[in-house]
Amino acid sequence: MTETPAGLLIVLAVLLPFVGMMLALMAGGRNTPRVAAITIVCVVVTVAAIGLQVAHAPLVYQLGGWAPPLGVALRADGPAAGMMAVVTVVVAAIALYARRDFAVPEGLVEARAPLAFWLLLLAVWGSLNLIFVSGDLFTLYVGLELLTFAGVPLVCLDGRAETLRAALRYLLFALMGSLLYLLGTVLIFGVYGTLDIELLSRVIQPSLVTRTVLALMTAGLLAKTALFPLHIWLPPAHAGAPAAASAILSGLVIKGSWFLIVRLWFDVMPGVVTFGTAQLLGAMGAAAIVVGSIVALRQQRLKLLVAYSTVAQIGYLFLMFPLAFDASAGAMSGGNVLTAGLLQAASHATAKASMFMAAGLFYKALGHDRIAELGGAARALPITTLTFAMAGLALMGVVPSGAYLAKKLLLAAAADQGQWWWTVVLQGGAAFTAGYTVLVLRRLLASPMAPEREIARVSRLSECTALALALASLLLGFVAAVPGIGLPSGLISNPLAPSELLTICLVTGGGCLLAWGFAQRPSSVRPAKAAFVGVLVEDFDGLLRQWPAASLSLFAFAAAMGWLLQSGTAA
Amino acid sequence: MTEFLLGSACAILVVVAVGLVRLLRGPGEADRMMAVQLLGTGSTAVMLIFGAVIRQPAVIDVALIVALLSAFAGLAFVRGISPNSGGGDE
Amino acid sequence: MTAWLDSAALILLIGLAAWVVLGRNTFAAVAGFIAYGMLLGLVWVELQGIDVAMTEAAIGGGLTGALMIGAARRLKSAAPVAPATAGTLVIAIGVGAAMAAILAACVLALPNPAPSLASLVAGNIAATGVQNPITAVLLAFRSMDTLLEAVVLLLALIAVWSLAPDAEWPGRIGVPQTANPNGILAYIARVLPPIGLVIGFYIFWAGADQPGGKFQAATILAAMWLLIISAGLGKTPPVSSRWLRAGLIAGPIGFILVGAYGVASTGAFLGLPAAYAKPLIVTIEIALLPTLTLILALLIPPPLRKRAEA
Amino acid sequence: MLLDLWTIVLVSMGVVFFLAGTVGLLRFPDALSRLHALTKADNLGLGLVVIGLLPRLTGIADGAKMIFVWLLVMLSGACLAQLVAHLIRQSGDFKP
Amino acid sequence: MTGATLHGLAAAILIGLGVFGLIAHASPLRKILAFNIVGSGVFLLAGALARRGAEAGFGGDPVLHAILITGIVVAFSATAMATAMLLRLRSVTDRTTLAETPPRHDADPPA
Repeated sequence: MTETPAGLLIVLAVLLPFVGMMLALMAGGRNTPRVAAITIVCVVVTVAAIGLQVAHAPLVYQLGGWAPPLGVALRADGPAAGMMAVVTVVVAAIALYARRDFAVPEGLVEARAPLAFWLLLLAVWGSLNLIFVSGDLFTLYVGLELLTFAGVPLVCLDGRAETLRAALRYLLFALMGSLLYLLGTVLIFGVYGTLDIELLSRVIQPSLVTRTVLALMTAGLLAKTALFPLHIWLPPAHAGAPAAASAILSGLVIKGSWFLIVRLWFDVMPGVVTFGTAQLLGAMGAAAIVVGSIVALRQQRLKLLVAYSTVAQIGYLFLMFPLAFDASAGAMSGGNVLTAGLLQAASHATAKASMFMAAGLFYKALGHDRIAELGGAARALPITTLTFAMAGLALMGVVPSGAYLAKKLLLAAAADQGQWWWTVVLQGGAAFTAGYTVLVLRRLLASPMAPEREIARVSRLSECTALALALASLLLGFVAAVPGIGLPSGLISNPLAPSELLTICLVTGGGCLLAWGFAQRPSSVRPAKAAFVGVLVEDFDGLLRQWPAASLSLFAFAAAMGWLLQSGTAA
Repeated sequence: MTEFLLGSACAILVVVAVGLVRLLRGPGEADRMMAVQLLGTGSTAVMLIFGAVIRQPAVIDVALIVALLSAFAGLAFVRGISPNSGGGDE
Repeated sequence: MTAWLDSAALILLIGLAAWVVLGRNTFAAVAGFIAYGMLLGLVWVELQGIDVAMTEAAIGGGLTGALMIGAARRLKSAAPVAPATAGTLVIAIGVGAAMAAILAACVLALPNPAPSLASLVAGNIAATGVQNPITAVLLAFRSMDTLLEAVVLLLALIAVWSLAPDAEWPGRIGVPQTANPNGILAYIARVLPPIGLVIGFYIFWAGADQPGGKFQAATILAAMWLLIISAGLGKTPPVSSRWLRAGLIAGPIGFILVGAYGVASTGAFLGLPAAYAKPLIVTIEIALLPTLTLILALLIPPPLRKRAEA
Repeated sequence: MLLDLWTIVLVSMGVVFFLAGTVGLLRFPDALSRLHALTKADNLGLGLVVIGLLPRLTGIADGAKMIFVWLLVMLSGACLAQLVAHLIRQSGDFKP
Repeated sequence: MTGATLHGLAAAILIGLGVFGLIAHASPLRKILAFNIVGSGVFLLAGALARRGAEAGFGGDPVLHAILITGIVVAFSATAMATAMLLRLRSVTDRTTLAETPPRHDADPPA
């Protein structure tokens, strides 16, 4: 609780991106990307310094010297520092990747889209850092709004009607979520007279109001995270945006509200959560994996496939919740499961960002992203093909990726607690991921369709950045070796052990089967039996993504959660 | 005295609320606009009375803002419903 | 008797809200929304939240009202929207009612006596040098929120700008508005702004010690500027204008500089040394006023050019 | 005591004028006469309330501000009435 | 029942009404209006809580009031942004609903 001397670093990490944003706006024109670059370097140094400090002890800073509950405190603990580090890597990579795409065109003093992109990139970063370190529920609300305001315009940078519509949907749905969050914040203040997370965590007791608050806030944040069935806005928004913007939205923006759910469940009101609610959240995650993956397999356009794969991967991020519920204490407890969840977020942030980057490069080179006509792309863009493959492997959880480590920890927890059903979901999810990766790779490696089309040149820097990010995700598992993380040693003892190899083979094989079963094919070929299920799932997804259905799901989820919270304690 | 003031405030509010029937029924946009104007003036009066009751002179400042901004909104409304919306208002 | 006044105002408020939500005609709903905003000012006075009453009356009623009217006008010619199905309506009614019922239960279940930070504010307000407790919270105890809020506004403006047609960048966005220079609108656009300017600065100046402050003042000034623009007596500056951009960042940057001075003088970012607390707070407010005014005014979108003209 | 009487008489008259405005707005047959009734009545109503409340204020400044509120409402009311009248005349489809 | 409780209950009704509007209206402009009704309901709820916490000579809890002012300004900027987006959509197309054309048969590719 007491302040730490190096705490000022957290303030810097939050404010530097915003200061950079404002100076970049002032500089304007060709100077905007330059100011952004300088800012990025400064923040990278700051975050590195924070990482070094947090390895010893969490940082705390009381703004203006006013202690909570009157003032606002910022805190950087392990999870916050870890997330900040991941975001830093991804932002830096996206900035390198987008250098060419969002340069001011020749002959113009200033162009709209590049200016907006660089300012918004910095704003997303500042908001995320704020969300990671803020210790006050209302400051977090402001951070959430900042993140939404920075994320939404990225969707419609090109100004086409379809992307504008997607952006408006995203904004309105996210605003609905913000209101629910704010409502919860207000009610909590009405009961406890403070908004400080740490003070609240000491006093919060399950009661009608706190249960309502948890249900409302979680529902609101899920709307912003786009967990199935609240993914109304995600596929069109993430698929329609420019590649670099999609990478920001998919890799970074949704992690903000997700992290806030983690804070809420683990730090603010761990004791209010019940077994049933944790299972509900996990079940929605499982549904997201199944539906998101099947619909992804049926897409005909690469960017939509990747967007739906994000829907599925968001589901993965929620599998840790049921496994982190400590039934004997009746509360959420962090430990290895929480670490696994954070690792999953980290590996998804890196892998998905690089996957969108790769998709963008294919689009740029070929002039389209129709999966069926990707043939020959591997010969034209070998590096990017490799990137896509590696990102897919990283998402699948192949040794030594971060997802592998996370999966291993979660599997161990599931075995420990006898919740075998999560084992099935975890392995099945990996198989689905393998499915759509294989599906795309097969097309990429196919021989070009005649006649050979003109292939546009793409930036080598962008290609290499995407590759580096995919590589980072694939090697993330080695963080287990870092002593500060506190993971049990020997998690990746022998990556080539027969059991490991067998699992990978089984998962990949399963993936191939799924891809064969669900994917769309030319009308001349007889569709597989499973395609029937695929069409059904696709229609179901389309139905859920209508506004009335999605908003009803939102409130139905809140109601179900409130009911589970109430009945769980009565039993 | 307090009772009288609050009572008259109530009365003004009720009277003005009845005027809002024009907001519901129209028939023209101008009629709706007038009902809103009446509510604006009425709630300013109620506010001033209430401020006198709770002896909080700052309420007059609120009334000042309401008067100014309701004029602004009213002007926007007239502009918004005027048929030659793109050009001049006259 | 107060209960009667409270109830009358609240019933009227709920009635208006129902009208805004349920009314068929969009213009009528917007008119109801403006009335709703004005009435909210009154309700806030009843709740003894004078500062909030000012903000809600200025932003909720005035500025948002004008924004909505402009939007309704420009959407008039759009293709009609299919109404919701009966099933959706029934379920939506159920959800709304359930939400209201649960929240009502929560309101009734709140602890008595209610927790409050009022005494804590009262105990520490002397250190800030101001007498308006809300200014003390906004610019001393929770000044981070206020700083971030200025950034939120700036970001919203960047977002609105990012929607501009490419052809208009980096010039003036939207068509300049015109009105008969001898007409009533031009007349009131000449008479009202000086009055508004005086009121705005008065509210700003009063804010340190009485209800009022920069947000309310900035809203008034922004409204007056918009009035001048809409009467064709002024133009919005081009987005590339150096002065405009400097004005847009002056507030947050000034705020951060004062905060950094706090590190040097008190050892805490955004800290206020007791001797200079009030001058520093006033400095921040002076820096924020032009920024907030500019942003609030520019957030109200001007009419966009028709595509043929672009 | 005398001041109390002043307040009671004037504020009551204010209420009556508001009532008159509402009745006019509801009962008058066409938009122009409704406008006429409304702008006169509610401005007068507010004015009477303001004058009635004046003796209850503590400072001169508050009184001045209160009168200023009234003047402001009258100014904007008059201009708006003009604009609305134009509008009613312009929109030919208006039925009395 | 105190005045504050009364306001709290009214706020609950306002939120319920707004939520109905958010779900039921297909027109984005009406959704934005409904969003503002829910927002003002949440603020009013906070005002009721602040009034309950009146002590130390203040008419209400100043921390909540300050938070509310911030909240109102944030809600306004959200409204402005949504409106701007809607108007931009209107300037490029006639169809201003949120319902998308079926994504999988989408003809025009992303940029």
